[in-house]
Amino acid sequence: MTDLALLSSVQTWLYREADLLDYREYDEWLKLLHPDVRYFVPIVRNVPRTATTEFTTEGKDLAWMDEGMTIITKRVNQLKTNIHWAEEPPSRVSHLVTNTWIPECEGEPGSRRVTASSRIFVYQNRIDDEQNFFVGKRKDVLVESEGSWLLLHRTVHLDQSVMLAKALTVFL
Amino acid sequence: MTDLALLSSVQTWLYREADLLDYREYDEWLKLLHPDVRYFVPIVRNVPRTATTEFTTEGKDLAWMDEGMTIITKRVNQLKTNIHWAEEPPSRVSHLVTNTWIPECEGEPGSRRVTASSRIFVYQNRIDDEQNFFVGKRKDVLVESEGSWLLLHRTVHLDQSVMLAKALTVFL
Amino acid sequence: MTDLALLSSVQTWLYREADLLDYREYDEWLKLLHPDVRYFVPIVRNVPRTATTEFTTEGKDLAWMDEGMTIITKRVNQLKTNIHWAEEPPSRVSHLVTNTWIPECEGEPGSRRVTASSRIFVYQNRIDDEQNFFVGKRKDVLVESEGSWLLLHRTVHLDQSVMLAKALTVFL
Amino acid sequence: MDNPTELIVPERGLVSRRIFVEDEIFRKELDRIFTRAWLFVAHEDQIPNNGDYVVSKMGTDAVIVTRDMEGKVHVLLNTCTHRGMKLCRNDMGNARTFSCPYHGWSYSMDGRIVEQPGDLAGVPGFSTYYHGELEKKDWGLVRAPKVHVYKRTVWASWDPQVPTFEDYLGDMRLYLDYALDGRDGSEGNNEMIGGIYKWRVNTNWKFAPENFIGDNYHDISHRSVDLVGIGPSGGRGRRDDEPDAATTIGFPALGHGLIGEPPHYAEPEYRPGWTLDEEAAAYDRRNYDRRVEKFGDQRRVSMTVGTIFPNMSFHGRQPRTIAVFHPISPTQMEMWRIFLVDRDAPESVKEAARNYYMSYSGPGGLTESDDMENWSYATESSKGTVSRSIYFNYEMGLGHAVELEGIEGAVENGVFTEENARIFYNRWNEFMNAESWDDLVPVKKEDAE
Amino acid sequence: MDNPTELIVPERGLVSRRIFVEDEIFRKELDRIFTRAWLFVAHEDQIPNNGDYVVSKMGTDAVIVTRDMEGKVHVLLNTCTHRGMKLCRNDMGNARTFSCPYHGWSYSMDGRIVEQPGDLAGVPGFSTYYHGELEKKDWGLVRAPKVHVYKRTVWASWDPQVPTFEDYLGDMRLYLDYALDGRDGSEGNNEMIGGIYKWRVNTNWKFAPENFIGDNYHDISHRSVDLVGIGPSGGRGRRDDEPDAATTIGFPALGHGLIGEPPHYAEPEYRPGWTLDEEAAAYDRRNYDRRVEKFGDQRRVSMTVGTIFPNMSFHGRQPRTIAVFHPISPTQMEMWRIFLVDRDAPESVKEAARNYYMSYSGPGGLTESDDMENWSYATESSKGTVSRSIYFNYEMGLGHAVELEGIEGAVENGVFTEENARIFYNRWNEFMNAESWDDLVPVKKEDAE
Amino acid sequence: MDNPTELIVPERGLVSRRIFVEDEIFRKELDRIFTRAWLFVAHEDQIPNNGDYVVSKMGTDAVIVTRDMEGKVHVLLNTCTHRGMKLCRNDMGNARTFSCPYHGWSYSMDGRIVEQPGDLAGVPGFSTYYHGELEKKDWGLVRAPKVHVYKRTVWASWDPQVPTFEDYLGDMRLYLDYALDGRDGSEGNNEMIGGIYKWRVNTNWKFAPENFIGDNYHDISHRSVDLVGIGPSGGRGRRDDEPDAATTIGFPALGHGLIGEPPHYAEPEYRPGWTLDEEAAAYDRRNYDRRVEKFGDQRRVSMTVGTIFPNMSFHGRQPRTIAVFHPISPTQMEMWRIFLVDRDAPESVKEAARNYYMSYSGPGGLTESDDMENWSYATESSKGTVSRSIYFNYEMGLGHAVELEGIEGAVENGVFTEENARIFYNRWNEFMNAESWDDLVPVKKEDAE
Ligand code: FES
Ligand code: FES
Ligand code: FES
Ligand SMILES: [Fe+3]
Ligand SMILES: [Fe+3]
Ligand SMILES: [Fe+3]
Repeated sequence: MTDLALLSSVQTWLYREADLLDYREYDEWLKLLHPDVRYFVPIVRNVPRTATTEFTTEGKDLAWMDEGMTIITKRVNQLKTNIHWAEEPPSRVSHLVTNTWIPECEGEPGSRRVTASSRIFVYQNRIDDEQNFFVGKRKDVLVESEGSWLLLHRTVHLDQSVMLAKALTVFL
Repeated sequence: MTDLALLSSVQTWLYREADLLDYREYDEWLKLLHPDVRYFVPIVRNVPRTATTEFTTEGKDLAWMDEGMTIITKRVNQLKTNIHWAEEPPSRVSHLVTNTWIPECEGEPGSRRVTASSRIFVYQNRIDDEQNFFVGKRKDVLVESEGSWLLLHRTVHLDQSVMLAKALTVFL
Repeated sequence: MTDLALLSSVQTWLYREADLLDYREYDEWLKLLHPDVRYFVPIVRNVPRTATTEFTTEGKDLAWMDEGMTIITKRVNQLKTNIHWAEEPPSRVSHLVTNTWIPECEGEPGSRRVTASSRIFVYQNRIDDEQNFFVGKRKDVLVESEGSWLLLHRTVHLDQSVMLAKALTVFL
Repeated sequence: MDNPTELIVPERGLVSRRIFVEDEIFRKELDRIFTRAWLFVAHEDQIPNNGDYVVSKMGTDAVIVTRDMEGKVHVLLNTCTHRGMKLCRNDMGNARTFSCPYHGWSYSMDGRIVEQPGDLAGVPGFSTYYHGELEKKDWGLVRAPKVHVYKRTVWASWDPQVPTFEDYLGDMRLYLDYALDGRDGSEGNNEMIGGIYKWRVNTNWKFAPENFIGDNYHDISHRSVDLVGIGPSGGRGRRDDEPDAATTIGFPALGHGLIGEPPHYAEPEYRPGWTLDEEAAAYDRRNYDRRVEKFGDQRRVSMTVGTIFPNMSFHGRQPRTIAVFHPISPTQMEMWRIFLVDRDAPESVKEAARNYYMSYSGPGGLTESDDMENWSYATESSKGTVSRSIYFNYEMGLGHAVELEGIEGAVENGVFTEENARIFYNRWNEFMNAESWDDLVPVKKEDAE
Repeated sequence: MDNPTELIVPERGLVSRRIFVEDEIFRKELDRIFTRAWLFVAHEDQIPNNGDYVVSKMGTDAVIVTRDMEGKVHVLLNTCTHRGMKLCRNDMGNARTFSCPYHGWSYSMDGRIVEQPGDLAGVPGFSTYYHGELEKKDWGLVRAPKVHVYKRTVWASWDPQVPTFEDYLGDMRLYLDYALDGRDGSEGNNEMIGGIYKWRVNTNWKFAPENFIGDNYHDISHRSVDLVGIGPSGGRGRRDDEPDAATTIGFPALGHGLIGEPPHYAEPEYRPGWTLDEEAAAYDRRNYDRRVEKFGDQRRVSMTVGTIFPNMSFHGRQPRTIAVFHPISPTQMEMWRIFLVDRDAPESVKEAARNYYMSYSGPGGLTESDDMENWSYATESSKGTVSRSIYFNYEMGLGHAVELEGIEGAVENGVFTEENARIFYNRWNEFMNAESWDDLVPVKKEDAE
Repeated sequence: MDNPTELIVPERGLVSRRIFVEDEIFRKELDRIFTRAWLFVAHEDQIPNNGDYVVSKMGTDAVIVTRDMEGKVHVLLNTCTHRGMKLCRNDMGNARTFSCPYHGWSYSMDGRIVEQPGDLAGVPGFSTYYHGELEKKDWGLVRAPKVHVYKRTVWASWDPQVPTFEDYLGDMRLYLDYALDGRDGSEGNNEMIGGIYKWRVNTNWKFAPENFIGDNYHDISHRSVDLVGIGPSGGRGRRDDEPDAATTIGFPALGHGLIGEPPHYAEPEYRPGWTLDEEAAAYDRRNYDRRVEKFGDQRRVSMTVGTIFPNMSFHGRQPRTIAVFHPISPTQMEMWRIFLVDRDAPESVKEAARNYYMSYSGPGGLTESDDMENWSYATESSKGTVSRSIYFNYEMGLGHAVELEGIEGAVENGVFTEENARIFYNRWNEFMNAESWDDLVPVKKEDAE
C-alpha cells in the first residue's frame, strides 16, 4: 500500500515549490534545494527506438541545464538585478506538476530519500503574444531534512529535440 | 503534517467542480457557489519586476471577470438559452486543475475556511479548428458547509496580458 | 468521506500507467489491461447543445479507437517492429493525467470495481518541430485484481472534432 | 539530368516539386481544378430524411448538403449572402430553414415554399427596413449548379459547363460501381457506417490521390503492419488474398485510375475470406455464389483502390471506403474517410467490417498512419530552396502502357508502374492550362456528335 | 446578379469579400489608411502625470504615448532608431528617459533638456566611438507629426498633411462630445476605469467599425443576453430604455457615423435609469435635471454608439466606452476597450457602471462575445475560392438617406439601414484610391477659403 | 534625414529594415546567398567513424553529412529523389545505406560499391517494374558539389563556381585557426563536446552574424550577467581578462570580420585565467608557455568572436564555440551551437570548460538569453508599416577604418565601431545583386592570374 502521508507530503512540497517559482519568490525557492543539488535537463535526439543515444549524458555532454547550486544561484541573482532583459519585464509562468508518484523510497523516517516521478507542463507567456510550452517528464530525488524535503537531484526530459522557445529562462 | 483528508476533500471537490463545468451541468455547478461568491480574474500588465501595478485591482479596476452570483447566474442562463452563439454549438472544454495544496485553513471542523492554491489549464476547442489555451494560477477560498465546500472567492491569474482568445465564454 | 487509500491507489496506478507508456515499456503496460478491456475514443461532432448526437456510439459507429485486447496488442507489436515509420524514430510523448476522482465504487475490497474520472493532456513531439496537443476527458473502469487494478474500460472524450494531428499513434 | 522548365514533363515522367509547396500554384489549383471538377461531397446516409443536412467542403469552400422536402439533394455555399456569417456551424442535423445568427436572414431548405432550396426565405424588416427593395431572388445561398447523386454518393461542381457525371467518370464508373454495389453485385447496395474521420495532415493534398490511384510500389512502407497482420482472416498482411489478375488501369483522357482487375467474364475460383468471423466468412461465400449466378458470363470488374480526379479515392474491397482530400494550404490538407458495408448485411458482418476498417484506416489505422508520415515528411522535405528546384521521378513503366480491351479509354499498366500517377498529373496539367471546359478534352465527344 | 469587378460598388450597395481576406489589400490599407488618418491612441488617464507613458498601436506599428515634463503629450514610434529594438517593453510607467536594452541609446521624455521628447539624449561613446559624428538630431524616435488631445482622449496621425482633428471629425464631434462630456453635460467630464481589455480576434478589423457605425439590424444576434437581461435597471434587455428619436446618422464626406438622436432643443421626458442601484438612479435623475438647466433650448445631441473612421468606435450611453480595432493581418485584429465614467461621480455610481460595463463588453461580456463569434466566422467563411469571389450586401435603405438639419454634412437614415456602412466603405475606397490628402475630399474646404 | 531608396546605403551606414522582415527579400537571400556561399555543416566529431552520418541544414534545405567507407565526407540533400520523402529522419547514426521508408529506394554511403556515396544503390523492381529503364546514375541523392573539411570542421557549397574554401576565407582563416587550433597552438587540436544546442528564435537570421562580427557596443545589454559574474576565474564579468590589444578587424572584400587582436610577434604578458579550477589554471599557464615556445617571434593572432559570411560565427576564447544561424522565415531562425575543447586536455579541464560554456551560451545561457530577447524584439519591432520604412543606423566609426598590416585584405576599426557590420551588409548586397560568382569580387583574383 502506498504511504499516503509520504506521497501527499512530496506532492505538496512540489506544489509549494512551483508556487515559489511562479510567484517569483526565488530566495525562498533556493532554500528548498540541497547544497549538493544537481539540475539536469539533457538534450534529446531523434534516434531509432533501439538506440541508446537518445539523451545526452549528465556530467559529460551538453545539456539544456546540467548544474549545481553555484549556477542556479547565479540565475536567481541575475533575475534579481532587474535588468536581465529576457525576463524584464518578467514573464508570466505557470508550472503544472502532475502524475506524481513515488517509485522509490529508502531510509528511515527522518532521513528518507525518495524518488518522485512527475510530468510537467510549464507555460511561459511574455510581452504581448509570446508563449512557450515546455512539456516533459521529471524525476526528482528528495532527501528528508528537518521535517521537510530538500531537492538533491532533478532530471527533466523535455519533449523537444529542437527547443521551440527563444530562450530558457525558466526553471523546468 | 498535511491533513490528508482535508486536502483530498478539497481536491476532489475541485475535480467534481471541473466535471460539472466540462460536462455542462451548470445548474449543479451553481450549487457549489457560496451566495456571496466573488469570481475575480484580473487583467495583467507588462511592468517592471519591481512594480506593484502588475494586476488590476479587485472591486475597482477592469478585470476579465470580477463578479458575484448575479452575473455568474446570468452567464449560466445565457448558455441555457441555446442561442448564445459564441457557445452554440457548444465548445469542447476541459479544465485541468493541478498543483492543489492548502496554504491556509482556519476554523473548526464543520465550519472551516480553506485557501487552496492550484494551477489551471483550460482547453477550449470549437467548430473545426478553433482552439484556445488558458493557463494560470488559481487561488480559491472555500468554506465548509454541511459536510462539503462552497466557493466563496476565486482569483485566477491568467498568464496572458493580451488575451489570445476571441472571447471568454468559459469559467476559468 | 473519500476513501483516501482507494483514491491514492487509483491515482498512483494511473500515473504508473502513464510512465509505462511514456517510457515506452509497452509490454509492461499491456499487463495492466483486463483481458476484456475496451478502449473507446468516440468522434465528436458539432451539434446543438440540446442534441444527443454529439458523440459516435460505442460498438456501432466509427470512433478514433473502439477496440479490445486484440487490436491493442497489435498496436504494441507494430511499435516493436521498429519499422512503424509514423513512430520511428519514436515520438516524445507525455501523458498528463489530472483531476482524478472516483465517482463510483462498487464491490467488496479485493474485488472492487471503480470508475475514475480524469482529464488528460497528451503532448506529442517528434522529429524537429512536429507537435500535437490532445486534451480531453477520461473515464476509466478499473477492477481490482490481486492487490492491484486492471483496466476494463476506458472512454476518452477528445476535445477535437477535426483531429488536429496527422495520425493517432499514441494511446490517449 | 538537364533541368526542364515545365512543371510537368510527361514524356520523361517528371513532376516539379514546386507544385507541392508553392502558394501561387496552390491558388491556381483552387481556381482551375476545384471550381470545375466534379467533387465528392457526401453520402446519402448522412442525409436520409427530408430536411436533413450535413456540412462538407469543396476545395477551400464550406458547403451544406441538404435534402429538401421533396427529397432532392442540394449543395449550398455555407455562407450568409448578407454579410458572410458561416450560416451553419453544426456538422449535421435536420431543419426547415437555416437562420443566420448575425442578422437573422433565413434560407429555405424546403423546395415547396420557395423556388429553390437555399433561397432567401426570410429577411427581417424586408418591407420596412429594406422598403421591399431587396431583390431576394438574387440573394439566396450560392448553389452548386451541378449536383449528382450516384448510387448513394453525392457529387457537385461549380461549373455549369462541366460534362455529365457519367461522362466525367467514363468507364471508371464500372470500378466505382464495384465499391458502391453490394458484395453480391446488387446495385447500389451500400451503407455508410455512422461517423466520418476528419483530420489535418501537413501534406500537399496531391500525395493522397496519387498514392491511391495505383501505387502498389509503396507496399514496402507497410511492412510493420504486414508483420503484425490485421487482415480479416488472421495471419500476416492487411487483407485476404486478392485476385491473381490484379493490375493497374488508368484513364488517360480523364485522370482517373485504379488498382484492380481487368474485365473478366467468370468469377475467379473462390478464395475463402473473412475467416476470423464465422458469419462474415459465410456471407463472403454466399456473395461469391450470388455473383456467379448473377453475372454468369457477363463482363464484370473488381478493384482494390482507385482515384477519381481530382481528390476522391475509394477502396472497393478491403477495406471498403471513400476518402476525400480537402486542400487547406500548399502544405496542409484535411482528409476525410467514410466506410461502407452492405445495407442488408447481417449485423455481425457489419461489425466485423467496422472493426477491421478502424484497425486499417484513419489517423489511428495501423496502415494509414505510416502513409501520413510519408506524405507529410515528403512535403516538408520538398520545401527547401534546392529541394523545390528538382523533380519527382515517375518513370516506372514509362512507355509500357497497353490499351485495355473491354473498357473504353483505359490502359493497362501492370501491377507495379507509375503510369496512373502520370495520367493523374497530365490531367492536372490540362486543368491548370485550360481556360474553360472547352479546352479540356471533351469527355465522350464522339457520343455527343 | 452580374458580377462587378470593383471592390466597392456604391450605387448597388456591394462590397467585395476580397477586402476582408486578401493580404495585398490589407497591406495597402496599412499604407493608405493607417498612415494617414487620425487614430485614437490613448486616454489621458493613462498618463496623468508628467513623465508618464503608455504603449499603444497605430496600425501595425507600436507607439509610446508620453507626457513630457511640461505636460505635453507625444506619440513616438516604439522602436530604437539604432538597431530597432522594441524600446519600451513595459505597458506603462513613469520615466525620464527610455533606455534601449540592446546598446543603451537613450531617448528623452523631457522637453526641457532636449528640443523634443523622443530626441536622442544619450549615445554611449558618442564622442569616442562615434567620433562625435552622429547627427543626433536625425536619430530621435520617429514622432507622429500630428498629435491632438481632445477632451482627455489622445489622437495621432503620421501624415503631416492631415486636416486638423476638428475638421477631420466635422460635426461628428458633437456626438463624440456626448460620450466624453459628463452625464450632466459638463465639458470633458470623463474618467477612465483602470485597465484596458486587449484581445485577439480572428476577424478582419473592418467588421467592428462597420458594426458600430450603425448596425441596429444585428440586435437579433443578442437575443440570448436580452432574454437574460443585464441592463442597469433589471429586467430583460441590455440597457435602459433609449430615446424614441433614435436613428442612424452618417457623414458621407468623412466616413463617420452613429446610432443616436438628431439635434433636439429640449430634453425628452425623463425615463428612470440605473434603478437597480439607488445612488446611481438618483445620480441619473440629477443629471437629467442639470441637462435641462444647462442646455435650456439650445441644440444638444445624444447617441448610443458610433464610429470615427477608420478604427475607433465609442458608446455614449450604456455602456460608455471606447473601442479600437488594431489590424494584425487580413484575418486577425487586436481589439481594445476602455470604459468611462464621470470623473466626479460618487464611488458607488462608478462601481455600478463598472459592474454593468464588464457584464456587457469585452471578451467576457455577455453581449460582445456573440459579436466575436459572428465576426470571426464571417471572416472564416469568406476565405474560400468561391466565397471570396462574391459580394456582401449593403442594400438596406439604399437611396433613402435624407439630409439632417442642424448637423453639417450629415444624413439621417432611419433606425434600420445600411447607409452608415456604405458611408464607411465609400470613405475606405477614397482612402485606398487617393495618392495623398489632396485627393481626399478636403474636409471643411469651404471654411478654409 | 532624406529617405534613400536602396536597401543598403554604404556611404551613409544605413540598412533598410525591410531586409529583416520582408518575405520576397528573404526568398532572394535563400537563392542568392545560401546556394552560393560556403556554409558550415558539421564538426568531424559528429561523424568520427566510417559510415557515420549526422543531419544538418544549408539554408532551408535539410542535408545529411556522411563519412563514407573510405573516410571521405559528403554532403547530401536529405530528400529521396523518387518522391521526396525525408530520407533520414534520425539526427545521427551509423549506416551502410539510407533506405527510404516510402518505396524502399536505397542510397549508398559506401564509396566502394558505387561511384559516389549517395548514389542510388537499390531500386526495388529495377529490372522488372522499371524494365531496367531508370537511369540510376541520374537519381542519386543531390550532392553538394563542394565539400571541404578544415581542421575538423565541415563546410559545403551548392555552387560549383564557388572559390576554394581557403580563398573564400582569405586571411580570416588565421582567426578561425585560433579557435580551431589547440590552446597551445597545436594544429587543429579541437574536440566537440557531445550534443548540439538547436533552438528556434523569432528573429531575422542576420541579427546574429551582425552581432558576432564585431558588436562590442552591446556589452551594456549583458550587464545583468556581468553583475552576477560567470567567468572562469570568478568575480564579476563573463570572461577572464582579455588582451589589451583587442580591436575589430574586417575583410571588406569577403564579408568576414571579428573582434580580436591584430597580428603580433610575441605573446603578451601572461594573465592568469581559469583560476577557479586548479587544473584548468595550470593548463592555461602551460599553454601560454607552449605558445611562447612554439611561436617565438613569428606572427600570431588571437580573437574573441567573429563571423564568416554569411551565417557562421565562432568564439575563439571564452567560450570557445561555433554558432550557425539557419534561416527559417524572414522573422525566424534556428540557431545551433557547438562547443570546443582541446582534444588532449585533461578531463577536469574539459569539465571546467563545459560548465562554463553552458552557463554562458545557448538558450539557457545567462549571457545569450538576453541576446535572444534583443534580436527577437528588434525583429518584431521592425514589422510595422512605418517601422519597416525606416533604416537601421550603422554609422559608428564610418570612415575610420585603417588598413591592417600583416593581414591581407583586412581593415582595423577600433574596439567600438560598426565597420564590420557595414562590411557584412555590403557583402550581403553584393551577393544579392550578383548573377553568379563572376559578379562577386573574385577572391584572391591576383593569385589566380
Ligand atoms: S450575416 Fe447573415 S444575416 Fe447578416
Ligand atoms: S538597438 Fe537600441 S541602442 Fe542599439
Ligand atoms: S519516396 Fe523514397 S522511395 Fe519513393
Ligand atoms: Fe498506403
Ligand atoms: Fe453587437
Ligand atoms: Fe551578446
